[in-house]
Amino acid sequence: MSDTHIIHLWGALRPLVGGALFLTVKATTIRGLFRTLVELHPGMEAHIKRGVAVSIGGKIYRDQWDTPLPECAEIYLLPRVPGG
Amino acid sequence: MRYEMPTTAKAAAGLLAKEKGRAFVLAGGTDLLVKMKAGVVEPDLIVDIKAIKGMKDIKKSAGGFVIGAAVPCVALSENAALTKAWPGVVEAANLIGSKQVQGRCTMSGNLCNASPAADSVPALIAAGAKVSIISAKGSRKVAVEDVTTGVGRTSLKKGEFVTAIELPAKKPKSGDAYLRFIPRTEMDIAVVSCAVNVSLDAKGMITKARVVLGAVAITALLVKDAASAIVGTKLDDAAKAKLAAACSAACKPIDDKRGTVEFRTEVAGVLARRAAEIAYARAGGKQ
Amino acid sequence: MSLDSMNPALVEKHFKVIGTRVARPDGVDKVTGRARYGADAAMPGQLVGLVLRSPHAHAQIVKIDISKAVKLAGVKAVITSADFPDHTQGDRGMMDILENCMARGKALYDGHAVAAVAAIDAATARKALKLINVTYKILPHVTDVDEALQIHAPVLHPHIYTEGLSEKPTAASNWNKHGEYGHGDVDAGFKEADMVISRSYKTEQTHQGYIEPHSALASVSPDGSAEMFVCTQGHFVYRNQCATLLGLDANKLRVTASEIGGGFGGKTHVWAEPLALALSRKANRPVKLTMSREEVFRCTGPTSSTSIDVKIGAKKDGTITAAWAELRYQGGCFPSNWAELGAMTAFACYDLKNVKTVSKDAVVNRPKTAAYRAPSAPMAAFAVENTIDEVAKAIGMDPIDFRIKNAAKQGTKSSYGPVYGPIGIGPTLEAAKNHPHMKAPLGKNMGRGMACGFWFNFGGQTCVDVNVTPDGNVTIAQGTIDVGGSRASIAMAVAEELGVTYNQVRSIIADTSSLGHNDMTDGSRGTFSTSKAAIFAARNAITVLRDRAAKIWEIPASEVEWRDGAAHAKGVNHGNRTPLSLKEIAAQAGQTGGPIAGHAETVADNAGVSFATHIADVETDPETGRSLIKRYTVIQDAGKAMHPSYVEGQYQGGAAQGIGWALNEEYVYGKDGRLQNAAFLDYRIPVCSDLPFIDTQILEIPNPNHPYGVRGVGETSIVPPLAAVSIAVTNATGVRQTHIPMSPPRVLKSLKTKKK
Amino acid sequence: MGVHVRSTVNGDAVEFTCPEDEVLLDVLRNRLGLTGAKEGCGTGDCGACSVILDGRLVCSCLVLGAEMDGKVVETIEGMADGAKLHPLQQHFIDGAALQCGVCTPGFLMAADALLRKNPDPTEEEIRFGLAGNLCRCTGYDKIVRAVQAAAKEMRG
Repeated sequence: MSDTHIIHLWGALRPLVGGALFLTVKATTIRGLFRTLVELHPGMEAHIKRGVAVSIGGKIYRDQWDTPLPECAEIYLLPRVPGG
Repeated sequence: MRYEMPTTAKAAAGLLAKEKGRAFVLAGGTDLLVKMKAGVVEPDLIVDIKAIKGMKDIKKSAGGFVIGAAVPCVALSENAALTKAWPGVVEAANLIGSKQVQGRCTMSGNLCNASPAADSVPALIAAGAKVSIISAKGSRKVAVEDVTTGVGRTSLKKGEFVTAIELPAKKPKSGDAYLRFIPRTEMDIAVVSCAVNVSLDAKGMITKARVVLGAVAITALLVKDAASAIVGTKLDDAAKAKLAAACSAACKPIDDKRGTVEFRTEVAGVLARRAAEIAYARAGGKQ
Repeated sequence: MSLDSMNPALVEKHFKVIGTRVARPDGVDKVTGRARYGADAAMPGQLVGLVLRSPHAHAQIVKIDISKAVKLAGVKAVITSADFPDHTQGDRGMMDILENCMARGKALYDGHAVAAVAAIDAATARKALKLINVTYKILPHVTDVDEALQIHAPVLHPHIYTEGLSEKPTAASNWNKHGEYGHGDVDAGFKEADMVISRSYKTEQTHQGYIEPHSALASVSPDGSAEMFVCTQGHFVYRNQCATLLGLDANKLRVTASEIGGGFGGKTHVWAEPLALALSRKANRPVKLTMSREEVFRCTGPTSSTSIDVKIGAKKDGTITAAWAELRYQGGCFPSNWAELGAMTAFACYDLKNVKTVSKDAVVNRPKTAAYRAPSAPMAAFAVENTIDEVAKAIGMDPIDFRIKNAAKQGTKSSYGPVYGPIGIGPTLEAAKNHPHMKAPLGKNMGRGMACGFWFNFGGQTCVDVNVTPDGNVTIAQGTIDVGGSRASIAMAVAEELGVTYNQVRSIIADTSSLGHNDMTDGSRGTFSTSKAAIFAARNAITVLRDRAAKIWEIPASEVEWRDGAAHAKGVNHGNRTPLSLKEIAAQAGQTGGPIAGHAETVADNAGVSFATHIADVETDPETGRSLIKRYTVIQDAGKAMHPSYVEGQYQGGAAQGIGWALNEEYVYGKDGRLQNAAFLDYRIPVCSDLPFIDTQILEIPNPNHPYGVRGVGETSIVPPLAAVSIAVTNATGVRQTHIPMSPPRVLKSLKTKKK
Repeated sequence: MGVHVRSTVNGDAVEFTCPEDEVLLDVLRNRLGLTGAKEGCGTGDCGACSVILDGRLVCSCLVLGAEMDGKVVETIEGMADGAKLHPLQQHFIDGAALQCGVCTPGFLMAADALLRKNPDPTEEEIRFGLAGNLCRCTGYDKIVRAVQAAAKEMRG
């Protein structure tokens, strides 16, 4: 079983990682993903603090950081959307 | 601030004359109270005229109608004879604000508030209405078009106030109409408006006309050229086109949050044409 | 079974309470005038608070002299930014909120608060405001989004450097954020196209226009404890924000939510509430601070004005080969990411091989914007749907067939990145195509438009208490604000779960000291997430009820099951026992372990996205440019409609707001940077006679992420109307409408271009 | 300072003293404890403060308290007959004609005034009769339907 995931970034995050469209990250949960991202790219911390949502297989998670990252799932980071 | 509710016009005039500060007449209050709320006016004295005898009456005589200064606009539409004689005036008065506002507001107040966009004023001018003005020194009558002199300004002198509006008796084969343009269907101030009053001869030829525009200048405009454009016609298309052109030419509007110069100028002509059609139909006996 | 695991069978189950049209618990109070809204409460000894606001769009505050105001008899407190030391600990977002509540050094918009007073009555407070002498140095201002992005525009904040660019800019600017979304190769896609259409669009700023102005009644005691009665979409969020801004402990600030007279996103941020608390703390008396309508327009959070360019290419067979858009949104005087949201939603309805959106967020000298019902999406949909309509016509295809052909579906890679699961855009389009409205004849000067809309929806943090009363009824304490009837829906869910009648269950909004944190009622989450938590809480209560029945019967709890509002003993040994009703178990609660309750906390993530299709018939007077809505239909997926009347109400309300925005609502700023129309007279929301009946069609495609299949419905209905109405006016007049609102002067002017 | 006023509110004789410039809405809310009428705008543009004054629908924000001497005022608090709701009130609840509810008292007063004058209004007459009352939640659909239903019931 692989805990290595391709993490797609939205446009505003790409400059923080040298312009890459995606990163390859080892993690098993959203929390682990964020921890690893901050370790690799400290510039991400401010964004994560402000709120980053994670789309896992098309399902959008905003808060539940212990959500597991299933093998081969398509993972996107997205801005945390406000509502009216 | 003092609040007075005199029971005679003389007493009211006396209070207004004596006050050294800013004195205001209260009838419906739908403009005055809004200005007070906004802090635009801070009266020292308010003279409520609603307890004065006759101020809330509509009197019909051979000479026409005398409408007390405190008659709420909604009461006009409840008077069948008035509505039959001057449908344009009554419609105009009942376009002011909401049902709630119509339950309070008055044509006299609409006139004395001196807004260029006042709905009832063009209709009253087109109808040839006069106002009765009283002061401690006596009373006088002036044509409605001579009351407003500018935005928020009237020809009334200190100590004077309007006690009634007088509409002439309806002439046979005559009819009036008022149309205004607003973006919504209700609750707006006229962006541009037009009142038309016409009299016809037996053949349906227009013999007399008065055409008045609102919200296109600092006061309502009595447009003589527009009247000339349709007098002597049966309101054919050519006459209507001339009427519209004369109205647009008479406009001296401004650009503001409610409309542009271009828009007001063009729509003034459109409304004039449409109002003339209604007035003409009414004069011909159609409602 | 884990509470989080969903049982798909439940979605198919036959409901007894869910789906009925019960009367709301707050109904009688609201029709008799008893219901207490923000301004309806009073505390002993309360003072009146009023705020002094900047008359300038952009100005340095050189000096504020409050000495005369302080000396006025009856004045109990005067505050300025000096009364708000920075407790934000480097949190820039909180600092922006604080600075918006009370200007610090600079006034950034017409209406920005610069000082506030508390006095024994309104007249004294008004006098005191006049005695405060503020010395301003007027600065150049900018209120238009495109002008703000110009290189020579006056810069609002020296600390804003565009975020999201690959190279850090060398100078501060008003362009606070750059964003990009999409996939594929749009340049290649446009080369493949038989037809490419490019258009630029503008939308003006609008306000949520709730009828109840903001009001807060605050009381701070010398011991640091405080309470506040306030109208808000999220009293816990207000509690947290106010505590942070004033340096209070959250546990000591008890916030009670009043009934709320509308919010639509406008009551999601604090504005005057911290001022009321600060005034109360300084005066040592309760202070009531109620905004005037003028203040609501000038000083709360309207939505962005925008400027959007769209380019779409398609083949003659109707396949879209590429779609591109640049979206520029202003967020008022503080940084935001509204354009970025617009960029995410712009093409979300479509299955596109090549798509790219670019967002530019800007600050301007206008009030700090707030969310407005599906924030940012209506403007993007307006621009995109009009271009879609134009492309369809250019290739000779029916616009609805063109949309159906290109609609996103399960497995489509969305324009904002992820691949969709099961979604509802296709069914709403098919329903629209088959709706009688689409086939009805049109009269003179009339046009028909249809358009699609998308919104994300979200869930958030929620907790609910379910308590069984000794007489066998049920109370619910929920922490999400009820704006449109959610107390009824939540009680319905609990009644359904417990197997009792709706009338046996009553829900109230608990204050912030009586329940754990709850997120706001926003993002279409109120009914979705609260009902989810309520169902789990009811299930927990059922576990307790089974346990109590087992004790009464002296059998193992595993041999008790709950159905139809009663405990049933199961198995051969216990089968002949008479079931124990909720009432009978409740009566013995004291002897079986004490009060009976269920509690649940949830994070309702994965709310599921939402789609709608609207159809509008409009009559436009070619001589005056005035447009009237003659017929309107909303088609939207609700998942399971818990209370169909309230779902219809959300559809109709959102459509009406969108119609107002499309036709007449706009902020008008003068050259001086001051708002010209801060009143309902000239900020023209639709009145009753402006609208027809608004037909609704609820599609019930169960949401797999909710135990009953419920989906949030509050926001999506405002997304399509700008587009649907503008396409209808375009069809009525023959001139593409590219500027919202389509006020009569704007439309009449556009008709001139046709004549030429 | 202040004007002493005696009037009738919802059938009860009331007496109050208010400053000369205080509006009826503030008298009702702050002096008489009747907070059913709401201030949505204070300028007569929203109708949330609607009351019936001597039989006529008015915005209570556009009437001075000082004018109330000898006058008869009806507010939302007096609409129900004890515990029995007025048909308009009942149909507003049953027909989900309210969401946030803050405009509801004004709508009910306006609808009541309309039906007293015109017991069988057309849809258009209802829409124009209620045009002085702003609702931001409902799109007016269910409000118009509730008034239609109540009117029908009241006509018997």
